[in-house]
Amino acid sequence: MQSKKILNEGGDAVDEMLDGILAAHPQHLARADGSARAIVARNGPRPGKVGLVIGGGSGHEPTFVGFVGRGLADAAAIGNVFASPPPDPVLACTQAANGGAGVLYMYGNYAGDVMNFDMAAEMAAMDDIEVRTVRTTDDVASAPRGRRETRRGVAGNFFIFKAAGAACDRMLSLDEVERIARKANDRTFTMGVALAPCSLPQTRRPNFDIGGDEMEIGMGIHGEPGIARGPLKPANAIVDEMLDAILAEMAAAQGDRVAVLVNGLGSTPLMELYIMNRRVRQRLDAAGLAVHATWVGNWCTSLEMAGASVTCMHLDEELTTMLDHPCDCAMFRAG
Amino acid sequence: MQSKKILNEGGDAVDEMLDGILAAHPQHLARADGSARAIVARNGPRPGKVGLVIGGGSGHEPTFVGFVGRGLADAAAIGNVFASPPPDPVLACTQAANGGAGVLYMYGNYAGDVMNFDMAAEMAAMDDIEVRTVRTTDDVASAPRGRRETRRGVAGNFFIFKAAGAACDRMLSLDEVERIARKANDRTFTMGVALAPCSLPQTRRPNFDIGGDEMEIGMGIHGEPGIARGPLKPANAIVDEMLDAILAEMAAAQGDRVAVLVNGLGSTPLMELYIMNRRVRQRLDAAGLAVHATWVGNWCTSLEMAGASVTCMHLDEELTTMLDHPCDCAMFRAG
Amino acid sequence: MATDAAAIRAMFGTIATDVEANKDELCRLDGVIGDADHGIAMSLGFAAARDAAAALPDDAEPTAILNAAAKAFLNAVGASCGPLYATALMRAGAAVKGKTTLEDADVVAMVAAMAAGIRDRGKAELGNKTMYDAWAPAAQAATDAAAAGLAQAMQAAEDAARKGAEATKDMVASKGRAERLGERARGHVDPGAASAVVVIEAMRRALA
Amino acid sequence: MATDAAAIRAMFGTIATDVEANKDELCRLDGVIGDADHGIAMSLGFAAARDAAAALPDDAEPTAILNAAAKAFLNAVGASCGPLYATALMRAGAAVKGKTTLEDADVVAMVAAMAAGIRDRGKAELGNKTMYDAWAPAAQAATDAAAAGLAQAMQAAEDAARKGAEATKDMVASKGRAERLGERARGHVDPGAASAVVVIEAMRRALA
Ligand SMILES: Nc1ncnc2c1ncn2[C@@H]1O[C@H](COP(=O)(O)OP(=O)(O)O)[C@@H](O)[C@H]1O
Ligand SMILES: Nc1ncnc2c1ncn2[C@@H]1O[C@H](COP(=O)(O)OP(=O)(O)O)[C@@H](O)[C@H]1O
Ligand SMILES: [Mg+2]
Ligand SMILES: [Mg+2]
Ligand SMILES: [Mg+2]
Ligand SMILES: [Mg+2]
Repeated sequence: MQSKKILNEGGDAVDEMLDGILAAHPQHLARADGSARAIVARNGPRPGKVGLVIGGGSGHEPTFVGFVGRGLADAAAIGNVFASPPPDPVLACTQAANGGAGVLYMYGNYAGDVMNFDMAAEMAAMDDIEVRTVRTTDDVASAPRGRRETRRGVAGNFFIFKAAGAACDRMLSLDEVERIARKANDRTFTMGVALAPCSLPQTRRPNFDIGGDEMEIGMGIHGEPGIARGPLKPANAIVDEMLDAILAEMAAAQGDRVAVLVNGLGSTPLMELYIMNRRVRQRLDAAGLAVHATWVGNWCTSLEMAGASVTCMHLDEELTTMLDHPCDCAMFRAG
Repeated sequence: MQSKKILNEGGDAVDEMLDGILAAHPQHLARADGSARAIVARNGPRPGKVGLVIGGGSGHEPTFVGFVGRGLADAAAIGNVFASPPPDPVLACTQAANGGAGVLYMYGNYAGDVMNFDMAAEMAAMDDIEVRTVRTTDDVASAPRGRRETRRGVAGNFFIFKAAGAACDRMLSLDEVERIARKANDRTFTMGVALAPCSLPQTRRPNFDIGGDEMEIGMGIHGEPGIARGPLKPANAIVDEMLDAILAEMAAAQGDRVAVLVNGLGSTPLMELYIMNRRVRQRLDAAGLAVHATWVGNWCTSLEMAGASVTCMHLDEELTTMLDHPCDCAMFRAG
Repeated sequence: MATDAAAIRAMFGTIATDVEANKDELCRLDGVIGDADHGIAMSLGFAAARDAAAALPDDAEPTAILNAAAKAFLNAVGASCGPLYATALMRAGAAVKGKTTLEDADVVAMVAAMAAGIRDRGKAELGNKTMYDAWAPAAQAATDAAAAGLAQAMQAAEDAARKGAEATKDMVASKGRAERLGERARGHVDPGAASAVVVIEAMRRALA
Repeated sequence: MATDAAAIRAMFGTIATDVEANKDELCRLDGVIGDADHGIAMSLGFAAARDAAAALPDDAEPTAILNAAAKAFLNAVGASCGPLYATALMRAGAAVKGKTTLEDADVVAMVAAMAAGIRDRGKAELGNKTMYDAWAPAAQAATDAAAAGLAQAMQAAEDAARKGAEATKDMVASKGRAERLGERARGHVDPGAASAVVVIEAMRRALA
């Protein structure tokens, strides 16, 4: 039996989705000239501003396309479902985002994205556009602490892109933007759990198997296996497991401030996410940490996967400023 | 096998969810004194303003609690999952929302809500608070056109509440607010389709059965059966069926303006919703209607039900003003 | 056999236990033509009613117990059955106002008052495919058989409720969530009518 | 047997057909240790390569065909296999630059260039549990058997690829999506290595 989806041809899903997005958000978004998969902010790029180009596979909406807008990303390159975009749309984004002050690429640290964005960066260099790259590596479940640079980028993108986008919007230099982006990434920690798989539009078949009473701890946002399989636990126990890992990594001092993201993977209702947030707050209170801001919702999804992640960003004054800086995107507003 | 959910005790789900919501949104929301299930806007109620009280069962988040905030609802009474709140929290909301200019109750037209809100209205009358009631009846699938007043209220709440909340925020009189709320309801039309059931936190069992290749046309947002079962169709065909019904009811003239909501029921990804929006736009363009604004997302959910609805609000100048009026809620911002 | 306050308290215990035992089946019935929560609401409601009744001082009168149960049911539940049973219980309390122990006729009057409360609150008529289709014939049968003693009156009520609930199968709903189903509601028992049978049977066992 | 432009075009047809036939199985393999899309990406990529090759004028040279195929693959796919196969095909094109028909040794050189392209683009080493673990031994085997004629060389390549892919089962990944799985990746064939076997077998059937 095929998974049920509201689709036309599976192979047309990404382009039809983008048509629907552009129809819904004409004030915010446009396609870059000549590129169906390069989505540019109407009010983002401007002379003298560092351009922020993000991107990755489709299926994580509102990540990435929903974070294009003034104060956040200038453009997003859109790949097939769970597949990095090829270099061409990345280059189109780069050209559209270029205000003469250099361009920063930010994306989750996956082999495919690295290869494609690096190829685009080489092409941009031939156009005399200075490109820097900061890959997000917030998924604490995806490699030991000592190999942080090999970790995956997951829902923490939300905070990390936000901080970098604010830095760009405040007209900081490419050096400064890069520094802030790296710091944002270094101080952002995510841990996730999956309960049920999604299925790709083209296969319409569950992309992994999992027992009816199991959960996968640390599963990636494309269904990549995580740390361990185990029996499904109560919400508080799940959050405790996440927070134990996150707090250990974060090593924050009493009184430090954090920002919290409780993120749904697609089919986990807000009810469950807010129940998780209740426990997150109890744990952070107990650890003596102050919560500066909380977001709860489906911000970085895996199509209709069931599950959730918790992200904490360990704030300092600069990151707090960046997080509070206003942004106005098609699917996300702040400040 | 029980459905998988991230919960502690099923019976505690609603109260724990509200704890998590208040922890996440302290700037926007607070509990009314002495009532765990009466959620009030921090910056909403004020002297001389008509109070807007909304409410209904839980499980539809961000409806209702997420629409509490300045410019929209002053308070929401929260029931158990898919169950109307009892009169007590409605009365607590009424007292909190009362600015001396009367209070408007708005909720979906369901037998349980009618009885409980009517009881609360009787109690409010004893407190000398003037209460009016406007029930939403936007679900075109739930009764023939001639019996519009018996229809269910579903995702169209989003527009109808928004319009009424704006009217309150603009300090219009109770008569005017009521008139605008009724007009908003009269001009809002929704049609939905369900692909897969949700399950309640307490039973953790699918709340209806549906074949692996079937969809239910016109299903209610609590899993109430709709108009017909049929084979799952492609996205465009589903939207066409919805738009045929909506356009026939709406009877708009060429050049008229509409607002569009493509709403997910819980586990239908944004990708599919935007693919639907693409077709919605094609159909509205073909009908010669102008789209003033579009929202796409999970605005009125049924826990993790799979499926979606399309709502069109037939705008006039006044409703356009109300829709464009700013609001700042925990889970929804506009303007 | 006179019914005193303790018997009424015990009655809420019996109803709560029986409703709890039927919770899943009532949810299942509600899932077919409604929203699958009727068993949850009924079990929450009568558990709250039982606890509220138990929390009153020993010398509380039947009316006070019924009123406390009504309020507790309502606040624990909301939904449709909340106002309906809260009204039913308040009317039952009003029907026996001032009495410390109830005669058989008072119990029958209580049942009749409950049915009337449901009718008034829900504005339901016979044949609307609601719990009233079980409560109305039950009240009528109890009243008709009152002279034969409480045991027979309550048995008659239970039998009539059961028949009434069964008859909802053939009805098209015109009240409640199933109202919009039209012909598709036919063939399925109304969950509220089914739970009415459980409640009335429990009352019979507890009181008669 | 000389390989001309038409044969190279036909080769893309064969690869596309074979990959398409294995699409579901490749997605399944990728589902176990990756993200379940490898079959989709490969079939999209080679369908695009085939169409791009077919769209060129009849007198296009092998290098032009391979370059067009590389670009089309890359732009249709992205992902990991996009840059890897695009680089492989561009290197294949470079290896036969200037020729209108390819001798057997040119075809072998093409295979070797593809393996080198994958290695360079992916910075993969033998034993990393990637497609390179199939391509590297295939290239080596073809080169070693080149003197025995193209049929034998390509058969040797296919056999070596198959053995190499099979051997990825016992490896822990240190490149690509499976890199973070550690021991949990063991026991599962790398999907990119499995698709390499399909590609190399199709090339043998088309060219040798
Ligand atoms: N207006 C009404 N009058 C009498 N009974 C009603 C009315 N509306 C609903 N009911 C009863 O309530 C039952 C449903 O109760 P419940 O599931 O608790 O509420 P909800 O429909 O709000 O989920 C129906 O099966 C029906 O018997
Ligand atoms: N750095 C690399 N070098 C060589 N091959 C790689 C590398 N990274 C990934 N691969 C190959 O790519 C395959 C996955 O391809 P595909 O599923 O198309 O991409 P993605 O992982 O982006 O979804 C892996 O099975 C592996 O063989
Ligand atoms: Mg992929
Ligand atoms: Mg209900
Ligand atoms: Mg119900
Ligand atoms: Mg893959």
